[in-house]
Amino acid sequence: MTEELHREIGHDEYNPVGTLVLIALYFLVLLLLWLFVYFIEFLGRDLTVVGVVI
Amino acid sequence: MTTYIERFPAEARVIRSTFFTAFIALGIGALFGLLQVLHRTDVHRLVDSADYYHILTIHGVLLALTFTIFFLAGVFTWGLTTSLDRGVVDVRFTWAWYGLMVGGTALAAIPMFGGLIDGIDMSAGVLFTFYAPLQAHPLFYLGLALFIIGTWLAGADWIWTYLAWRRENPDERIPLPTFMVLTTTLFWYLSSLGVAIAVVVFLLPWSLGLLEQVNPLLTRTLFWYFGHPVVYFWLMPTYMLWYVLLPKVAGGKLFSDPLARVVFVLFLLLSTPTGIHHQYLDPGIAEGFKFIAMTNTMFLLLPSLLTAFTVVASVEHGARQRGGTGYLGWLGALPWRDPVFTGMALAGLMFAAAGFSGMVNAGMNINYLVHNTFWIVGHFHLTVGTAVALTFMAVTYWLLPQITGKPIWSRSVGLAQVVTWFVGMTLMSNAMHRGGLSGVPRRTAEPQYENFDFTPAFGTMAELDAGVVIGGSLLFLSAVLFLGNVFVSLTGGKDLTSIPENAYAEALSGAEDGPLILDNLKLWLVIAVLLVVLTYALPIGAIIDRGGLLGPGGSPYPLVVESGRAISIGLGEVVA
Amino acid sequence: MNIHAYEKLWLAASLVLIVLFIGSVTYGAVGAGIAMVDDAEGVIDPDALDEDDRFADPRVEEVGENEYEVYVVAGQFFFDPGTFEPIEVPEHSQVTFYVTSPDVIHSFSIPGTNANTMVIPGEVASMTVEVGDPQEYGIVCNEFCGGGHHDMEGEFHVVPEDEFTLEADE
Amino acid sequence: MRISPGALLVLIAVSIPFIVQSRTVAAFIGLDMSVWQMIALGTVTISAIILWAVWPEKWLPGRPKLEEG
Repeated sequence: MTEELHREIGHDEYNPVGTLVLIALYFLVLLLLWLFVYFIEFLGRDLTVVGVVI
Repeated sequence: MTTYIERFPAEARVIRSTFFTAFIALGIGALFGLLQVLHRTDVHRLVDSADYYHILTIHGVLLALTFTIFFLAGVFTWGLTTSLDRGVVDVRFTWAWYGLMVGGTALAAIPMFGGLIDGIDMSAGVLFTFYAPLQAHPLFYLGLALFIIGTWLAGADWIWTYLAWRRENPDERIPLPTFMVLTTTLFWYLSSLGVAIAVVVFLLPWSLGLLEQVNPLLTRTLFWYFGHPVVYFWLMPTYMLWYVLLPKVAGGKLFSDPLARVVFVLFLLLSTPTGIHHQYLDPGIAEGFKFIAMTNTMFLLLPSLLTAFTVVASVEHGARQRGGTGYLGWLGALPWRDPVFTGMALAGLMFAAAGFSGMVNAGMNINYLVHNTFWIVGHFHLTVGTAVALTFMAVTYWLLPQITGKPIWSRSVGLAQVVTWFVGMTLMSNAMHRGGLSGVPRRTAEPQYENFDFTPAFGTMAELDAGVVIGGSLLFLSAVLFLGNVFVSLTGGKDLTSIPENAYAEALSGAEDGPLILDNLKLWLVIAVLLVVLTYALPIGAIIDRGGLLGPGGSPYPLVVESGRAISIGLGEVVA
Repeated sequence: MNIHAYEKLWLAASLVLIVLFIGSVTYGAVGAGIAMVDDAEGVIDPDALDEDDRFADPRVEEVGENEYEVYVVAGQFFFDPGTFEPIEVPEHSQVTFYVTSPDVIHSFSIPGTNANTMVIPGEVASMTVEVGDPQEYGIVCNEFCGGGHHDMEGEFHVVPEDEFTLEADE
Repeated sequence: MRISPGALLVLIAVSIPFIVQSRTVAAFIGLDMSVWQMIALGTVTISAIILWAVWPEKWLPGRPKLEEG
């Protein structure tokens, strides 16, 4: 492994900016999918179970 | 350079045995999985549809319990001994728990396979969840109980070894892998108690005819008290491997040791008081209890989301040390030729997708949409079937040489294997999720009905079936490649010089940066117990209050005739 | 314990996500009025359904203007009514299903819709839905209930007002 | 090669879920894509990835060089 290392990066000089990009994309995907599945797929369906209207 | 087998030859032998047991279960489970996809889609029905459920029971139990738990017992033993740099206290005890787990599995397997064989009057066609009044042969429950006691002894072995280390090193921080083993063990004691009570107090005596009936809602609730946490029993070792091994093979360091500890503490606290989210659509449980389980489950997302960040950041650290640059360009600098890395990375990616379907499953009222549909099957094939299973297979390419001294036969076949699993699971799980949204049920031999058709949002059912069959076949192929690679590796000679040193990733921010209170496991255990009592005391009390401890009844099924059951059948006839 | 700024950001985003999910579910319950199957019904003796006035004679019953109650026994491997004859209700009405089991755990699920409940011996699942235009739905058991599980199906028909007659009125 | 063969293999594998889900997205915005159209789209996408990957890097000056993984 060591021979493949190009440089040693310590804690203080490391900013995981690539991780931030990936995780921001993931956040967006989760948000959009949730809105789609909850509000369109689920609430848009027939025969929704409601409380008994008295 | 020291490999694991050189440092710990006795422990390596036990871990080899746990791995081989796991692999036998994987082989049978994978074959039965293939039979199921062919049967459900009506491509080829090798067995009678009534026997499909025996195949499904074996597939579920062997893969979800036997494969995963034997493998993780090996992984934990490796992680504990490596990080403490000391062997187990008494390896005979280690063999004892392994033996008990094997014995339990073998006992339970007799009726599970017996159900498939004409002339054997034993069966356990009750699926992985064994909801009463479905009834299995007593050997099934007995085997299960022994297996669980075996896992408890394994946990005791790990705690015992840790305490011995603690006496030798009174002032050191608990090494991270050991911390993860211990938190998982404590959590497992707490959560497996539910199924132990269900099996030992109710189901085993009932199957022996000592109890006339049980409370189906109570045993079901006790099952899910364990049934959701058990997924964390598979996931926590997977997370451990992502935290301590993945950064290493990526050429980097773990981003933050203290945050990894926070994540495992959160799992210890939150994993158990969530099981009722499997019972959102159960009558007999008040909506308020369901809402509490929902909020607990949603907060349980937190440790997983934190893990996503820490693990990706650790991998990125490796990529940048290897010369990677840019916002996304660093991804190209990762060791994609290495099946250990690629397998774990693809498993993690699939788990990100599984995160979404899991969020839907956790959402209380949206459960009406997906409950018991094929969607659920798609979901857990991404979690236990990929995040866990693919990680375990990938890590085998790293661990097997450590515990046998023999290099992997072909790393290229290994790479092809993990990629095949990923592609196969993509196709199968996509079709399962989509089928579920159109209402296709899970756990059925023939999801083709006479009086109505399922209508997918787009495309056709035939396309979804094709997705399941092609995906399932690729998965089976991948399992065969994996087992073949392992087998050929074992027939090869030892070559210790070509095997890397047994080690795990260092941390950029080490244990010394974390507050000492993180290591106070007694405190966390007390809080975990308290949370469980707060969440479960009232619903279980209410269920017992409603139906009675031994329930309002229902009829045992199937009514098999054999000695142990004669009493209850006799009683049944009196009632009838 | 030093937590990286990005990780703090992600922690905050994760909490936002969790609150959003809990918020959606709460909106579904309070705003959209979706009720969960719960413990509103009392327990029942599964061995004595023939002595219960709802389940001795499983049926569709009119209980108010455009309000119907359907009592269903889900057993191995049938829905009664549902399997032997379709459950029929008139269009644009409010229908409450009461489902129980004499033997093992089943489900009562109308594929492609949100009507989906577990059926547990000793418990009565109650589920109120509002039906719209005439349509034929299927009913499946989606909980494994024994060797004939895959044969357990039924039909639920929402029929035009003028075609609807109650069994009792025939 | 612009990326290592291992990275190319994984890139192709990871593109598959995106290709499969492209059909879901298309259906959502009202485009009905048949399976064969999806397979065609997938073939084009994967060919493009392969072409991009094997294209000699020096022909596109100014891009930072990626290290072999």
